[in-house]
Amino acid sequence: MSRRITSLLATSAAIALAGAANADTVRIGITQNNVGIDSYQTTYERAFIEAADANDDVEVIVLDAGGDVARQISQMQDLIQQQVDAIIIWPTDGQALVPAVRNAHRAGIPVVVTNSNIAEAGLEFIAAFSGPNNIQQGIYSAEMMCEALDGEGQIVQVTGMPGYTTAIERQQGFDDRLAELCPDVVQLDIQPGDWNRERAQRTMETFLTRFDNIDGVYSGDDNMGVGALNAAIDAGRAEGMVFIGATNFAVGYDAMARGEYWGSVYQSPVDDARAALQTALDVLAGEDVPLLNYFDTPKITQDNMDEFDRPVF
Amino acid sequence: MTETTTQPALRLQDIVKTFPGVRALDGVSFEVMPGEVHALLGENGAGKSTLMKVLAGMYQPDEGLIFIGGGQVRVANPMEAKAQGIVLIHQELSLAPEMSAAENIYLGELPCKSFGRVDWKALYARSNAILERLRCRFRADALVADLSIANQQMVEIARALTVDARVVIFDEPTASLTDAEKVVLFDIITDLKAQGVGIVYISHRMDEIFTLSDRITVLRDGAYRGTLTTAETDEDAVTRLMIGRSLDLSQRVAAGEVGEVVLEARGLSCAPLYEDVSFQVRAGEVVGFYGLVGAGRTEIAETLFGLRTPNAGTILIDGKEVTIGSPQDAIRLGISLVPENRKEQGLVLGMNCRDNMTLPQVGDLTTGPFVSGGAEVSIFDQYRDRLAIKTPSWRQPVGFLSGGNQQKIVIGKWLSMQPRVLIVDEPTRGIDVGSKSEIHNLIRQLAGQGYAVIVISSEMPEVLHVADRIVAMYHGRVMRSFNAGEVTEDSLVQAISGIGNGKAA
Amino acid sequence: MSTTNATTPGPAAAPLRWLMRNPIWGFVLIIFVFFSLATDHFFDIRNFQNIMVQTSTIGLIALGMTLVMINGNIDLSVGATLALAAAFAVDVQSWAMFATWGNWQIFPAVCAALLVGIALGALNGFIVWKTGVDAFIVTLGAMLGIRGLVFVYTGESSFYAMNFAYSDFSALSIGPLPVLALIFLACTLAVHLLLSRTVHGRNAYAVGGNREAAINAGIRVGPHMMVNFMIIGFLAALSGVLLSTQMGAATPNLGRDYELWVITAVVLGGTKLTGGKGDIIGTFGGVLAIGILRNGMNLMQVPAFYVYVILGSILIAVLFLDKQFNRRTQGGLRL
Amino acid sequence: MLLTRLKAGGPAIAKQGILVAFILFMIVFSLASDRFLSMDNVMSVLRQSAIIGVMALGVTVVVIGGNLDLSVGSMLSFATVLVVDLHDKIGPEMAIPVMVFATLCLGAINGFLIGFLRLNSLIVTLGMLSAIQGLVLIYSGGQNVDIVDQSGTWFRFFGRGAILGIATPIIIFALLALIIHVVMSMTPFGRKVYAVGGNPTASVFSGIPRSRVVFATYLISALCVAVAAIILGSRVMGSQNNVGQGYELQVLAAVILGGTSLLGGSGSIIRTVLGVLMLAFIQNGLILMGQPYYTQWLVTWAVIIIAVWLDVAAKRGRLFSPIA
Repeated sequence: MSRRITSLLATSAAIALAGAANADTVRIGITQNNVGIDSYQTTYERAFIEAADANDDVEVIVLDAGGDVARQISQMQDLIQQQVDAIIIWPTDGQALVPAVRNAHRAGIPVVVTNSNIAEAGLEFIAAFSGPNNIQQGIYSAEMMCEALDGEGQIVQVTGMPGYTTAIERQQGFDDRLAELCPDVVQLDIQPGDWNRERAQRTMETFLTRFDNIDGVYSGDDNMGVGALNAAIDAGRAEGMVFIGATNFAVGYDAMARGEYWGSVYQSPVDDARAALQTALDVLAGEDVPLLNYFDTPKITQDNMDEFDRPVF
Repeated sequence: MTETTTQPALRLQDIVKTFPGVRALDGVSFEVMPGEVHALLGENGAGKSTLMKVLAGMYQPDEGLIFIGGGQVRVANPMEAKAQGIVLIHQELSLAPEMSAAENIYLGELPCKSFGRVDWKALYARSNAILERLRCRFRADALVADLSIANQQMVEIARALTVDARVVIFDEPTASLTDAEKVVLFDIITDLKAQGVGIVYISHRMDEIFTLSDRITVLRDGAYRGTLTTAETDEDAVTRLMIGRSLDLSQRVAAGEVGEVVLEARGLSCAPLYEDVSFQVRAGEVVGFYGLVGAGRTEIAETLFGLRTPNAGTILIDGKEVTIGSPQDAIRLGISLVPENRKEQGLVLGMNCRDNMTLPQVGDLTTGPFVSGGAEVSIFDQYRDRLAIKTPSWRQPVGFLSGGNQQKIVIGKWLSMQPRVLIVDEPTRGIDVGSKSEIHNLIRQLAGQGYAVIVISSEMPEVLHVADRIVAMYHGRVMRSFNAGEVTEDSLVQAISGIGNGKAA
Repeated sequence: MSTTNATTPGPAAAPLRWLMRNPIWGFVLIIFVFFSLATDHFFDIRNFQNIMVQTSTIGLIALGMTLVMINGNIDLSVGATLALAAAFAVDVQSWAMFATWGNWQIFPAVCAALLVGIALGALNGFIVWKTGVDAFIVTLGAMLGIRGLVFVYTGESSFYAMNFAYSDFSALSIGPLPVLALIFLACTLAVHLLLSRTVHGRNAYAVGGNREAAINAGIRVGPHMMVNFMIIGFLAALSGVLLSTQMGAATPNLGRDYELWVITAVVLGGTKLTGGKGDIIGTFGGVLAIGILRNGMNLMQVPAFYVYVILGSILIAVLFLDKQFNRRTQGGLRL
Repeated sequence: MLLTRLKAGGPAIAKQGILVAFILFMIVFSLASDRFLSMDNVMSVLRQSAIIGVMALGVTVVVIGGNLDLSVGSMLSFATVLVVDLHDKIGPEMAIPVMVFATLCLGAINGFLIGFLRLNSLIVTLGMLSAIQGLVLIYSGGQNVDIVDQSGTWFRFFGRGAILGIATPIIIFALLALIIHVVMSMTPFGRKVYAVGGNPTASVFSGIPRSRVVFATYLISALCVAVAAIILGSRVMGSQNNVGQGYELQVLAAVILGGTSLLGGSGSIIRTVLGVLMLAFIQNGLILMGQPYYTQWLVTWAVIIIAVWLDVAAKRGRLFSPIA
């Protein structure tokens, strides 16, 4: 995986830098996945704009793909056409953006991928990836689940929007690790919650009527996790049920404080945004940036939650 | 007849066609010889249009035979009829508005080059030739939506000329034509006739029929009443055959006391539809508005009912000036309108009889917040009995009733509102003769009960039969006003043709 | 009686009258000038190339939707059809049986995708024809069902094309024109010719404008409508194929909500939902209007949230203005 | 030609096609899964269908009046975000009326454009769908909104409470269905909606204020959305900005399945409730049978077309369309 940045990339970065040197500032374009679908992305956007505003040498163009791959491709084209100095992209789909990223690469514009990575075929065209390791997050969640259940029990899983990379990677990390670590934990079923608390609540309600014994629930993020928790509380079955999520939301943090929620993965959109911008600036400055820049997303549980600030989203 | 052949171009024998509740055609026979203009005559609802649709293959007769050129045939659809050389020129325009005149003329058989391309050159050449023959002043590439109604009618006629027609059926072709256009049309008919084409000519206008036709067949109540040779008959004989008796005005229900003026219009104008119209209607009196379609009569009614804003003039109720801004205003003032087009304007066809009848007052028939079904049924029962409406139950959707019963529902709807002024627009359009005289008598009775009634009609017998006074209209103007006693058919015909001296009522 | 040919236009009035008939092009002109003045990067040949490529997706479907809507029908299932076709186009090229075909493996894949589109269109059309159920309902059902098929087929994950030649195709240009834009323009021309020059196209106006008359004139209305559903199925599939070449992949959620944008574009272009009226010139204008607005607002950095409001308001405003302009005298009757 | 009737008994069954299909599905599912008809499951399905159900009631009224409403989805997002956000700011007793008022304003815009200006309802509500979604995002800045004190507020009653062991959403849905059913079938207003939808021209000629009636149907639709938002907000105790996305189509599918004609003038609230329940039970039953969630879309496709087809066929008296 640790592919070196090719010399080609370095040159293109240098060219870009030279172009930037003429002007006073560097122009960085960002195209995000779907701002407004949940607070994480919105907070990310705010943090990104704040970080950029704080730096006088940076001018940013902030775009949102609204979850639509085609629109994100158009936005990539627009950014390439405007000859920005660097592009940051939060791919709506890891696979489908490869050609667009390749086009940027060919146009000599360095691309930094943020939050969820692009497919392997595209790695050679990007300057760097900055973001959480979603597979690792799935692994963390599996480990917490194992620990909470003492290696035995029946669980269900609520995944994110079907077809989206983050959802797929977390599920993959979780499933693989769980099977390997504690084969006695049985996954009864997996259904989507679409990153939507109400959907997750409905999904969980159906699980609850279908299965008499559910010991644990893994949700693709805390927003859905809290939905699942709500369903279990309403059904009077939350006692003793283990809820584990990912991307710790404020609601999840609070539920953890109340002792209703077991654990999650702490991931700060502010760190995510800052890391992305910094990575882009480093690339533009010609520094030797590693290809994959994972920022730390530690486990957060009822035991260690005091070490973390309550998430702002 | 110029042709030597004795075979009729088209012959129908003992045709029967029934619809739910109506026997629209009851053993009708009819024939057209090549090179003959055969007029088909009858009042509205006599079965002319049904017969015509059977001719054109749009309806399948339940019984009876059709012969074309001597051989018996089955005409399953309009295409087959056309293929047999039978062409119908619709009264209701059946054109596609966003296509050119030429495309409409050749609809369904556009000339075609390779790859399904339209052969515009051929299309326009042929269409322009036909339009020239019709002496139309618009080009074949004009969009139909941009043409006047008269010109659209010409396109409809042009359609008939595209095929080698054996028989052409004209259904009220002159309804929207100017005099000049009429002349052209008559020339065309004469041409066709000379070519040995059989013509079926349907019209209300006696003068046209007597100018054009060779023979006249009369239908009444869906039944065949006889065929006359035009040269050997006169209007009286035809009229008698049509309405089954001579006009006998003494038979009508006597009017009651004529009271005060209830409704008055002074210099009412809604240009360009009608201008400077003044009239009075008294309680207990029936005023007939007589004129051709498009003379502005319906538009006056719509103005009185609050559906049009007049641009000049005043309306007075009981001598007080009123503004009628909406139908609700009109209803409040006691004005009711039984509209011209029953199915589109008068009824909600999917609704049951009772609900249709109580629609305008449903807001008042309540106990608490709910509609009182009991009150509704009792109103329905009352008017069903009073108007002799035939329906199995009030639950019957109105769409399943016969035209006459439908019309009575509409009349009942307004009578139950206890109006002071009742405006009835074409009260017997599309209604069989039996119900017709019932409705005429009803209108007379209503006047007798003190209602002020306005009847709008384009049927002379009708106005003569029901009205105490007749206002004759032509081109949006009141030509003359007659008292029932002093009117003659001639003077009426002259007035509505714009011949009479324009004297306002 | 009035005759309408009385108006004798002066030579200068002709373009004006054309604009009155196609008000959307006036709008396109206005926003074109506006964005050219308001932002630096808009008036640029490369940006125009982008706009053409970006509009091609919605645009291709809109061509088909124009036909279907002139018939008085509608097709809500196009977004799902697009996704299924894209999935086929990407997946079939990796089938083992074509492994030795080299770059030619793309060919059967694209054919399969287009056939899927045509077949789904035929299914919709056949149901509309035979059952007499309103096309809105038939295609609303199909929109859900075909999306289900996409998920069944893809098993919820994205497909991707191993062969970069596939995604390279989208980057090709012929002269100044990107090949995707070229295909879109070619299809626009083809459908325009179909609609304005062929018997089938002309009949579409009769079927939508006066169905009774069309039936009486012997036009086979059922098969006619079915053919148009097949055409829109084909165009939706083509659009899906072209989109997948831009992505080198196909995602199961592709094309969600596209039906709404397509309808918006077609309605902006002056086609009536009730049928019988509309043309490709207008639709092309409607598609461009949306494309330019989207692109221009991106360049001006209008926040995404406001873009929704602006696009929604423009749609309603255009509808309102259209009603004001085209108010053919209903005789002044207040109904 | 149109008179070829189906044989006696045929139309009666076909008219109740939705009911027959509903019963069939219930039998199949209860055979396939012993949990399907358990009290728990039935209650859970009813509770889940309440939100879509409540919205479908309003849309049914609009459709009977001869129009469409596609804006209900984003209007639901709008109302839910608003009520949840205001809950912590001004308290639930103020948040609910403010939200209801704001939602009614959106309904009034729809009603004005469609009722009074006579613009096409499909396009207007399509535009509103987009515009309102934008409004929500602008209002919230794209952030999720949450109620912090989830257990201490009486607001929780609407989505999570129960009366006599029956969940409040079910009771609200049933009550509202009853009220709107009564309004539509027993009051003058309901009669007028049917008349306007059945024949707008004739209703004007009968002195019915057509524009105002249409306007009112959109207010009812908005009111139903507001009620749905209260249930949703209370159930979730938070909201995302796109929470109602796609609801408009599910709602419309339920209304269509209930046999309400898109042409207007016919349809019934009770049958819409059947349509809603049918969709909910199909979804639930398939999941209980262990089918992936997307199978429900395929089944819905078939069910919608067959149900409406039977309906249409019963009305025209023959199975296939006479169009050549």
